[in-house]
Amino acid sequence: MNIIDFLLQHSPALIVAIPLLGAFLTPLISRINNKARNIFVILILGLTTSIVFLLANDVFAGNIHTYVFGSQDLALPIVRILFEVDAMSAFMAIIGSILALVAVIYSWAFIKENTGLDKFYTLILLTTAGMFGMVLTGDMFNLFVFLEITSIASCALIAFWTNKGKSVEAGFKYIVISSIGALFLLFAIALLYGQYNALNIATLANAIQFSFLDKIALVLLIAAFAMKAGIVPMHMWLPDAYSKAPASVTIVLVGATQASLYGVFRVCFTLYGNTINLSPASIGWIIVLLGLITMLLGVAMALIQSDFKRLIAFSAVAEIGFIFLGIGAGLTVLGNAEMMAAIGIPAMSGGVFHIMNDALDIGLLFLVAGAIYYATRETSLDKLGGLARNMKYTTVFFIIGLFAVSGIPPMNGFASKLLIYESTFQLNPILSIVAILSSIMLLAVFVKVFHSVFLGPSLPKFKEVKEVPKSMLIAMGIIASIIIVFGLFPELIINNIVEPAVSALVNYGDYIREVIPTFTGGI
Amino acid sequence: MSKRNFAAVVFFLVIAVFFFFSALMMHPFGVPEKADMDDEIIKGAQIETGTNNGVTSVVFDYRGFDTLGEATILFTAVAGVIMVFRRLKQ
Amino acid sequence: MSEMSKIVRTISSISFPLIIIYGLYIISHGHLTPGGGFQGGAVVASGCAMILVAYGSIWTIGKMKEKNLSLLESIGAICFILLAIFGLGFGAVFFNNFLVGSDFLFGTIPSAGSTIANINTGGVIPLMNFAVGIKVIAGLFAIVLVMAHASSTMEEKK
Amino acid sequence: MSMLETLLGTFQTGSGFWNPIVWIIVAALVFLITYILRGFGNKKYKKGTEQVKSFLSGNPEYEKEKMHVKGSNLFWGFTESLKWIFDILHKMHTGNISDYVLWFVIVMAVLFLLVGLM
Amino acid sequence: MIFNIPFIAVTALVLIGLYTVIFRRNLIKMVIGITIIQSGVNLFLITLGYRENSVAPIFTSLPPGTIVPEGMSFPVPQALTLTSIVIGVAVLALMLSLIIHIYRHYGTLDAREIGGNEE
Repeated sequence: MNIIDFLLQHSPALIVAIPLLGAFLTPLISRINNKARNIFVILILGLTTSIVFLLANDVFAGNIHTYVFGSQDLALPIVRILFEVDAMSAFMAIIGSILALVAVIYSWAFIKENTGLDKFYTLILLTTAGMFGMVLTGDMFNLFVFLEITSIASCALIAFWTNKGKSVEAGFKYIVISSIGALFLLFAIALLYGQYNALNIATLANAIQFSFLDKIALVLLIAAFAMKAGIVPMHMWLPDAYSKAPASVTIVLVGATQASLYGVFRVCFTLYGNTINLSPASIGWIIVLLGLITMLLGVAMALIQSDFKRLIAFSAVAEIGFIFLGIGAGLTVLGNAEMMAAIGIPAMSGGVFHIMNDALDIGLLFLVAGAIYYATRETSLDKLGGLARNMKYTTVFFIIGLFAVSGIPPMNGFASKLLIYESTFQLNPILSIVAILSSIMLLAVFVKVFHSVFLGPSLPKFKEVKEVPKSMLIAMGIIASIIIVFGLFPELIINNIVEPAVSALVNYGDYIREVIPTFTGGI
Repeated sequence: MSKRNFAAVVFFLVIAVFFFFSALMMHPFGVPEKADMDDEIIKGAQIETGTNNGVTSVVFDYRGFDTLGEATILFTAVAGVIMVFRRLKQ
Repeated sequence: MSEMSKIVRTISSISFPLIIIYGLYIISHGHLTPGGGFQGGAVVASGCAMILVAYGSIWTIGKMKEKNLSLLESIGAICFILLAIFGLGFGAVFFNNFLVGSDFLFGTIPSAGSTIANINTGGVIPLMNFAVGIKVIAGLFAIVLVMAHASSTMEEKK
Repeated sequence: MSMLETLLGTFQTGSGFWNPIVWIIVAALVFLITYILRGFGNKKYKKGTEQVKSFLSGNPEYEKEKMHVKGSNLFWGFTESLKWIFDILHKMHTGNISDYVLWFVIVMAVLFLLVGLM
Repeated sequence: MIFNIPFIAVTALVLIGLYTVIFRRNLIKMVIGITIIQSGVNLFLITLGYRENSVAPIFTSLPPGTIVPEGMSFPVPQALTLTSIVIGVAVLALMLSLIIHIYRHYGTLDAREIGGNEE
């Protein structure tokens, strides 16, 4: 048995276990010196990323991986914790690994002057491990545990600059919001457990009856995950947290937020997939409406911000609205084969592709904001100006991010938004009109940023501003190059990565049949 | 009573009503409807894991990965508290 | 916080070893009687917290740095995850209880039904109990110590 | 060859197609044409003469730092005309944690009424 | 046979905690409310695992005449509750340490005063 097969067989466990082991080892390593610690963390994340790509390469070929902890075989009823990896999980894991790796590379220079760096890197690794666990697990309670790991670690990271009152306040808001959301999530899990005496997602999905208690549990799950994902009107913690955290933490937070998005979709499509369209009030339309509100309010608030990072945070809220619109449109036609083929599949591939694009674009913009803060110690748009003279590379990266986030060809944002517009137009023209409107306003927002930060005369207090160090440029360059590649070859990405994830969401029957062979249902 | 508190009370009552209904609709206390998973665990606790304590067998063997996550959460909290109270460079 | 009166200090230093022994008993019999690593660790950590209250945070932090405590905690966590990875090595999956049935340490399997307590059972579970116990002792005591020290330094600033 | 086709393939959306390579070629052509047209402009422009100076109806020219339009002054007309909307949005965003939790409760209640009752 | 009283108690605990978080200004009281929700959820989990006149799932010197497994309460909810309690401790520690810092910076614990909206 060669090493590749061994890694592939155990990859679902290794992807979570290696960052955890690295996190436990970091305090020991950092007693040697700082450089050794940074290299160690980058190596751990690089190893994890390679295993993620190995697993994803196998999962996108169409076979679902299951991994039972503590036992060789998968005996019914499921008493042990089960990891189940389908294409959607692998897709989210790829996003998380890229973001974490970039964040660590960026932190090398960005965070160097601060104290307490060993704990910082430990918490970064723990957040990444929690993200991976959330997207890979097949067990509801395990999902809750990893959600809590992600929340606590990222809360401590948000409050990293404890000498600023606003950062500590943002961290406190985040921990309050996330712990309350997680508690109601646990309440819903307990409701399901009390009815069906099972915690495994596939077993629950097989047994679920959509009784009154199931409806209560569904509402609790959707509300809790949506609050963690920053859906309007539960988004208020998001601008505080994103804008007050260090930039290299914010990009990890984006990944954590999207793991919660994954939770919404996993609950709607897999856990309740068989029964969700029994409810007279279509859950799909509720999610679409939430997406519309999120888009409009996000861009409207972003338009009047005067703080760089807060503005990007509000546009991140708007981007999440696009994802909800696309995938909710797919959920409305779930179970209806020809409508799904006509409308659902394009809309959902747009939405799923936009998850990746949102992570990359918003991440790049936050890194640029962090670079400007690093160079000028200033984030207010009214005090900045004329920086394009001093920071050329950063300006180029910002232009790339601007084009990508506002959906201007040939960047990656355009392809996914085009898919969403066309398919939702067939569903209802108003949806695509609102989407296009908010996309235009997003462009206006970032044109404002571009003018007031980079253009204009060189201000006297920024005369001796230098370009940021190499590691930050490398980190931004990685994301920018991925954005350009995705923009130039959308066909490649859609066919090889996005379509499998969409079909994994739509054909929820395969996910359940992998554990319960007698399950009938699914497309 | 301010407008905010009035709206809060209204929505809070809505939630309260639904929660009480769900509490009433639960299975009667003490007679769970299904027990297949837990019966499996109780039967297998001694043979498979060799422990007399069923709860420990669940905590450390059947759901050991949850326990790893739990230990990780405690580790995370300690790291976070020590980091929050670290000595800042002046 | 400052140290308390001599009576309190004497009584706490007398009862401290008893608390430690009780916690270690709960940890080591976790696979036989109610209890386990978390519960026993909490007991021991509360004993340490009693010493902290009695002698004051400045004295205690002079005796025990929180740096060493976090180091001890990482060691416990590493032991725990290494036991899981050993499961991968010997039993071919994570968290495989590879010691059960072996004639090695803790290997015997108790007879089904009601039995008398036999400490030599449970496979890796007692070892995991000890690892988690170390981890919980160090972790909870580190939290209490750091917060007490921070609040005391805050009072000095006022 | 098939790899090249997948790379350059036009990607079919539900009711249309999109090919960034073609878009880039067209954009380059348009840029070229505009550049050529620009070349036809007359060459009267001279550096360092009065032509460079901006003429503010006889008033002296401000120094550059004052001329830079700040971030919050952009889109002034837009925000001013939609002031009522933005005031409502401002009222929504109180930085108070209890209000954040209250919004969560409101959303939960609405979803309960929508899903639970029907 | 006490009908559904435990579940109603759970609901009451969760609602009391939610009320505290929404209607109290003091941050410490909000944290207390969160812990009340936590204990409500823990109580819910542990009540789910009870069978009528059953003993704890521990085989060491069982009371004679116990039917296995019907005579034993569920072990899984107890394990879940243990995990949830430890999670609660971790969250509580982090919240309190953040509150200490907030008090250092703002000199108050009133939620409406610390959270001034900034745009």
